[in-house]
Amino acid sequence: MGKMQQSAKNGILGKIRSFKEFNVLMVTIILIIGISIKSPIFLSATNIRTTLIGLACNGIIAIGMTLALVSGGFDLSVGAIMGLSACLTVVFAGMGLNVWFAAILALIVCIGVGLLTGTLIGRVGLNPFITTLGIQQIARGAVFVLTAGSSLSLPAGADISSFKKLGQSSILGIPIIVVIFIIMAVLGDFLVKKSSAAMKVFYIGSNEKAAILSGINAKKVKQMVYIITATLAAVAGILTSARFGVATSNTGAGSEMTVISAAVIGGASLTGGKGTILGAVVGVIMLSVISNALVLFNVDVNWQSLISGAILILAILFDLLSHKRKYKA
Amino acid sequence: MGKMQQSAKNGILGKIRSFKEFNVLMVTIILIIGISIKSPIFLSATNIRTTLIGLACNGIIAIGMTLALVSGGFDLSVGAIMGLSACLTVVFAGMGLNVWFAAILALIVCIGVGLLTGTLIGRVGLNPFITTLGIQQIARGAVFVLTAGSSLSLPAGADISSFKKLGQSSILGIPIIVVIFIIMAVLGDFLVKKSSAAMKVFYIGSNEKAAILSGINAKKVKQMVYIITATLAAVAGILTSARFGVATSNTGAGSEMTVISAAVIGGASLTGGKGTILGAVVGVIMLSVISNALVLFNVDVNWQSLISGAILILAILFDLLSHKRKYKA
Amino acid sequence: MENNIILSTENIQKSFLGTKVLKGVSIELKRGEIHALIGENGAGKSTLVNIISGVHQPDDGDIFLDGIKQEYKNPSDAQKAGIGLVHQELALCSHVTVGENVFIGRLPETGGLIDRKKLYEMTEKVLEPFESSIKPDQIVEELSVAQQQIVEIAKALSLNCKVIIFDEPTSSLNESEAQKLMNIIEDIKKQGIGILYISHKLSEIFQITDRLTVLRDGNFIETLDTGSTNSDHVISSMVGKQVKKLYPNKSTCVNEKEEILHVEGFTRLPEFKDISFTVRKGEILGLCGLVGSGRTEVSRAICGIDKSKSGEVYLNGTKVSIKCYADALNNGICYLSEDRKKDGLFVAMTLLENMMAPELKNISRFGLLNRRMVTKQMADYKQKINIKYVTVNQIMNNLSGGNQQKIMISKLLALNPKLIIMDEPTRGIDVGAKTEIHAMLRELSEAGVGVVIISSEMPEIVGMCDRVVIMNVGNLVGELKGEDITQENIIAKISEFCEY
Amino acid sequence: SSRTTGDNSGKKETADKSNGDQTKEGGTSSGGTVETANASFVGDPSEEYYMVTFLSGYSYWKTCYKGFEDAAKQFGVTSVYGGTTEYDVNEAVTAFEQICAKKPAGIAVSCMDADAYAPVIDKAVADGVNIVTFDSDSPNSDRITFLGTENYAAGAAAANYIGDKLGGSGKVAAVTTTGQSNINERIKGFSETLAANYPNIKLVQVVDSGSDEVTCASNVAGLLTNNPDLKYVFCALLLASTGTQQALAEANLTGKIKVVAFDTDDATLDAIKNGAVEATVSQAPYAQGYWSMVYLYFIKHGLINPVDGWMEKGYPSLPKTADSGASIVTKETCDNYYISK
Ligand SMILES: Nc1ncnc2c1ncn2[C@@H]1O[C@H](COP(=O)(O)OP(=O)(O)OP(=O)(O)O)[C@@H](O)[C@H]1O
Ligand SMILES: Nc1ncnc2c1ncn2[C@@H]1O[C@H](COP(=O)(O)OP(=O)(O)OP(=O)(O)O)[C@@H](O)[C@H]1O
Ligand SMILES: [Mg+2]
Ligand SMILES: [Mg+2]
Repeated sequence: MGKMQQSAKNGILGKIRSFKEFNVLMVTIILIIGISIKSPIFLSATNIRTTLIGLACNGIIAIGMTLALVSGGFDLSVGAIMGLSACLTVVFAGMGLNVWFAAILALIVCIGVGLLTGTLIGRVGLNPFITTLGIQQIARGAVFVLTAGSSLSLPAGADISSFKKLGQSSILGIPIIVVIFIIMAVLGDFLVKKSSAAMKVFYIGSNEKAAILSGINAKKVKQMVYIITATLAAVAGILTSARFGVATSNTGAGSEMTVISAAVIGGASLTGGKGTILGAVVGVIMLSVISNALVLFNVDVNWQSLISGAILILAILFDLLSHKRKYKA
Repeated sequence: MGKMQQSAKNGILGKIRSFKEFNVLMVTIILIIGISIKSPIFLSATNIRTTLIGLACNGIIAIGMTLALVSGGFDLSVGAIMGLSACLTVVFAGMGLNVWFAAILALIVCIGVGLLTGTLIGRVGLNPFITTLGIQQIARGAVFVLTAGSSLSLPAGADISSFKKLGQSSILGIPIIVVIFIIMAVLGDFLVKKSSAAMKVFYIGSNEKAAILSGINAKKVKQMVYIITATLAAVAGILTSARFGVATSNTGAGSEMTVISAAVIGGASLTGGKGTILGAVVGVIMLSVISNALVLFNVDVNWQSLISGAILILAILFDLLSHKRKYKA
Repeated sequence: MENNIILSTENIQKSFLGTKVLKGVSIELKRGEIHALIGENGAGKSTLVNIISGVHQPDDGDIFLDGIKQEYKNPSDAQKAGIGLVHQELALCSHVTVGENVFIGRLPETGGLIDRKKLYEMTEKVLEPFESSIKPDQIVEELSVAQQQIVEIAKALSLNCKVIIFDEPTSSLNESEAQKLMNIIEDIKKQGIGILYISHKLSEIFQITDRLTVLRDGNFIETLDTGSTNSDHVISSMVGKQVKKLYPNKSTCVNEKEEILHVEGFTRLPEFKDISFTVRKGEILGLCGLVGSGRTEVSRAICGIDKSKSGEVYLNGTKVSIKCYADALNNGICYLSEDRKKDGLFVAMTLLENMMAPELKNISRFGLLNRRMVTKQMADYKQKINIKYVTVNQIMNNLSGGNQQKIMISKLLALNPKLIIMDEPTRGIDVGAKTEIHAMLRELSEAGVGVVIISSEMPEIVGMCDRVVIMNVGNLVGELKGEDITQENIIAKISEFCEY
Repeated sequence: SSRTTGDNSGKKETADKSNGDQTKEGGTSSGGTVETANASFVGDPSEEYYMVTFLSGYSYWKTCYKGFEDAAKQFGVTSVYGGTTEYDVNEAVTAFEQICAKKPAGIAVSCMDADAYAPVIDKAVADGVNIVTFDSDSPNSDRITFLGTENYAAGAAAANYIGDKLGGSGKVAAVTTTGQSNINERIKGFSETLAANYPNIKLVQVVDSGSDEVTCASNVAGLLTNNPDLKYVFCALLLASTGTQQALAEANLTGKIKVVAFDTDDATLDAIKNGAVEATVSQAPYAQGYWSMVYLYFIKHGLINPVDGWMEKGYPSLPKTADSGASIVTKETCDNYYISK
């Protein structure tokens, strides 16, 4: 880690530029400026608000994904686990349980799934790609079985309406979901940069052998990482169920790709050892800004994929060329 | 590479077991035996035939994907490029071109896309994950634009019916598509094991710096790899258009994940330097056999995802436990 | 007396893949003693110390620390018991800072949070005696090999152990850094710590160690008081036969007129500036200077591995255009990297495949590889420079460090080059094989191949070179020839420049 | 398992629902009069009729299969639901072919792509498997009949409904998804019908639903930012309505901007009841499934036989297409549509 990468120039400017997240932040800001010139509505309070609500869940998942990437693995199951936790919350609540209790139960089940993933990857030594793909299918499959391919609604009740507040109300004008996301991101960024537990993940991702030689329990740490990714995905799922009041069989579909992209854009490496929460969060913001712009500019849906793909590549190209930081998988 | 990894025991048995593909082959054979005991129809000519046709395209793509994995990268754009080539073939034929010429034109365009991907990753040094994800979106986006989100059919014509034979006829009872796939797989396996060009990919995946210091032009080789993945994906797309006579906007969707899974199951490593075509092909077969079994056993569709995920994990677990080969990303 | 033994091993045995690597080794290390462990490449030195420090488990035999029998399941058990090891191969986490590497697993914390200020202060303190320019908050990836080696050593020193084991700590350090390390080791010896020291540099052995133990082929040969023996005896004890001369005769056939290589005006600021020199037929040229003087950088630029701002290369009188390393190879110029792990080896591939890498073109017909040709080549070199391996299909990682280096060298020699630039060619190679390699280099040079040696080992430069060019901070600062090549003169040239 | 064996009036329940195992023996040994002869309204449990779809598992098919299954029960035959869970023509056709390879008594298939299925259907028909298509047709194939609603017509129905409600003027938008031709057809029917019948109604924007309701809500929120004066949003697929409802709720526009959804799963019907959705389009999935089974059974048992070998001769005996109609479901009628409960 180490915040400073030999900042050649000193002074405040040099220090700012030496931040790992500087590049992606710059690209995002340029995008935001460009878009808001074309469409002033982009910076309207409503639009910012809805965009933030929309990215909060991916942002929360990105925190865990960054850790997984730092450890040298990744987690393709997060989207499905998000769906599973949303679905379980609704199912348990539908059984008559207090919805808060239902949510905690759903969280526990998902943590259990993370424990399984972590055990398979960390302790047994299975390949993260196949394992998390398998877990993805299992979790999504469970959602299909539970929802029978449709969507389930939260029942009515006093507890339900307080639960829905979690997903639908605001504090000081900021939606609670967004507040939770910001707290988690700030806390996550702080902990990843400062805590010795997170440091172990960096050691393992950088050189697992060296880490083991120094007495770090790599198996346990890796196991923990997947428990964290699952927990955060589950939190995202619970917030989604509170927000929508329903769980669909699609909740969270495709999130994993968005989130991995965001983390990599934010400076994480697929070979481990590198990555910051702040970077990943800015990456999530960048991707959301792009898709928001496509809607605001009323781009034909059939063109959207083409354009967002091109922007994605241009963004990392710009990043590379202007800052000469090498993206290497 | 090196066929024998310290085969402790000698003799023919030892030699067979030392084949890299042995483990996945064993798991697949056990699966096949198990399924055919439960459902004798599984080994019927028709079922084998349809299963083989169904997996041929993924099999062809897996050849290229293995190379990409060996080089230390991967290619998320193959499915979309398969879709693009199918679509372009139909579009060009619809413009009145001879369909064979249309197919060659589509192939050339897709090779161009591969050249772009290869240049961005190999020469410019962009991250393969984001780059191929971006190219995936661009290629799929182009398909959406061309098909307007729907599907396009080949027009009628003499050339068309000969072209459709490519996708629908058989030689000696074996569908031409399958014949092409088998030839490509055998040739690919041979070349990857024996040719000096493929050896370069192994060197780069194993230690890029050392490869450069052996006089290998890593940039060019990596560029080539993505040209090959795109070319093979394009071939798969052309065969698909010949088989179905149409190009849908979803042709090839999700193939990349199946194919990467297959290659990893077959022994390839996501960190590069390892992998065989035979292994990847057996991996493709294994995955197809699993989904075939789900259909044959009339497994409730809502349960299919769950069960196939569980089988996926069990398969690599079995592989690991019985042969103590470590799957490491 | 018994009380004075801090660490002992009894009848340690170990096999890898059915090959017995240690055949019952017993050694004793006293408190406050520096004890050398010497032997040819592959003799089993690293394996022994890896067993002592819990990296491997012995098949048989016991380890006693302070007279108590030990059983380590993993390295941290050994660490906790008070055994520190400086690994032969660097084991650093390259993405994190120096401080985070030195105190890996033992970061100073307050309430679960890392106290980086304190960490960097502590690191500063550990690094102090090395007087290096390494900063505690630098990312390890950005350090040179030598600097990384220092970090590795600092890591072990900071453990405050009862026993510290150094496995070839100086193989990538230059003379002055090595000297600093010697001083540090003598210091910690005074604290009553037992030190096990592995090195192929006999001068170091005779400078600092109290006793030495010789291993050969996994067998314990003898333990001697360093003071009561001499290098001839030690060498023959290691090799099992008499070795007469460490360095071959100097060249007698230098042809002043025939220039094999002429390098003109190589510049890439700030690393190096206006470097021009010549390699004549029949001579071995030495390129010397302190660490960071830019020797490696210049050589890599000449070979097209890294781009340079300007500079021209003439081979046998004709200008050649070298844009990438493949061009250099095509022209018969090859370069041996100083960092074999990073730039040289395919550790997960077989020996054969490693050997094949630069010769793909020569050994393929119709684009298909002919492995048999290479197998034969390997067998040749196995004999010539005594490479120790079981089969060519062995994984590179399983070879001892010195044997890996030997394969690196064979790989280049097999190319029949016109000019060979060797950056630290005998790093980690045992004395016996060193003489073989030196003899081979002399033979090549006599046969008309241009040979350039970069070495941090002054005796090697002095012993081998017919002419040396000296670099300092990226500048060419002088040239010495024949009898004038002495350690003192080289140092003088360097400091002369520094006075400006 | 989705296998069900019919429980005809004269017979006992013989289904083995436990695990998808085939228990044909169980069917025949169950006593009663087992009619294997043709021209009977009582079938044999060993007769298997398949319903095959793409994107299997989505609730829409549940209702289709309910009709199929109910009809099968009435005939005393076995019905099975299968297909791929993917939206990929290769996967879909492969699964379909694998089912054809089992030579069932009949298959009702929904074709992911019209032409792609044609050769496979032709081959299966040539092999003696009776095939009808439902929901999505393959008109150039040798299938016997298509039962369903053209997606285009369903989109048009939504357009006509909205057009009437708006009295001919106002702004509307639609939510679609990329790359799914059936959804695409609905949008086409919707926009073309609006343009033709209601020139003063402006379809201002068509947005993408994305992969889940979270993405959909974000996209619709963008739509609302752009066009706060919308009157209606037409969600052309089931997935879109949840996200759209939420985006409206978060913008405090529920009820002000009205939603016309698609399909009649319970959640949508609930939403109609509580006012979040004004109406939804039904393609009569139950009828599609039911009549598919009836047609298949009739052919298999020769219940319709105007001339011998009518099928080969092409004697018109069954409608080539049977329109199941597209109806608009509103608060008044929605109670009738809770079919899967
Ligand atoms: N993990 C392993 N697997 C197989 N063989 C091994 C392994 N480690 C070491 N060996 C073999 O054991 C022998 C002793 O190796 P070791 O590294 O102990 O030698 P060394 O004395 O340290 O040599 P050097 O001076 O070259 O470092 C060598 O022949 C080596 O090939
Ligand atoms: N003492 C040092 N302080 C700072 N940087 C150093 C130092 N030593 C080496 N480096 C870095 O590593 C590079 C070393 O240069 P180079 O390897 O060309 O020197 P060299 O003369 O070959 O020395 P060596 O003995 O390490 O091979 C320099 O460009 C510099 O970036
Ligand atoms: Mg050693
Ligand atoms: Mg150097």
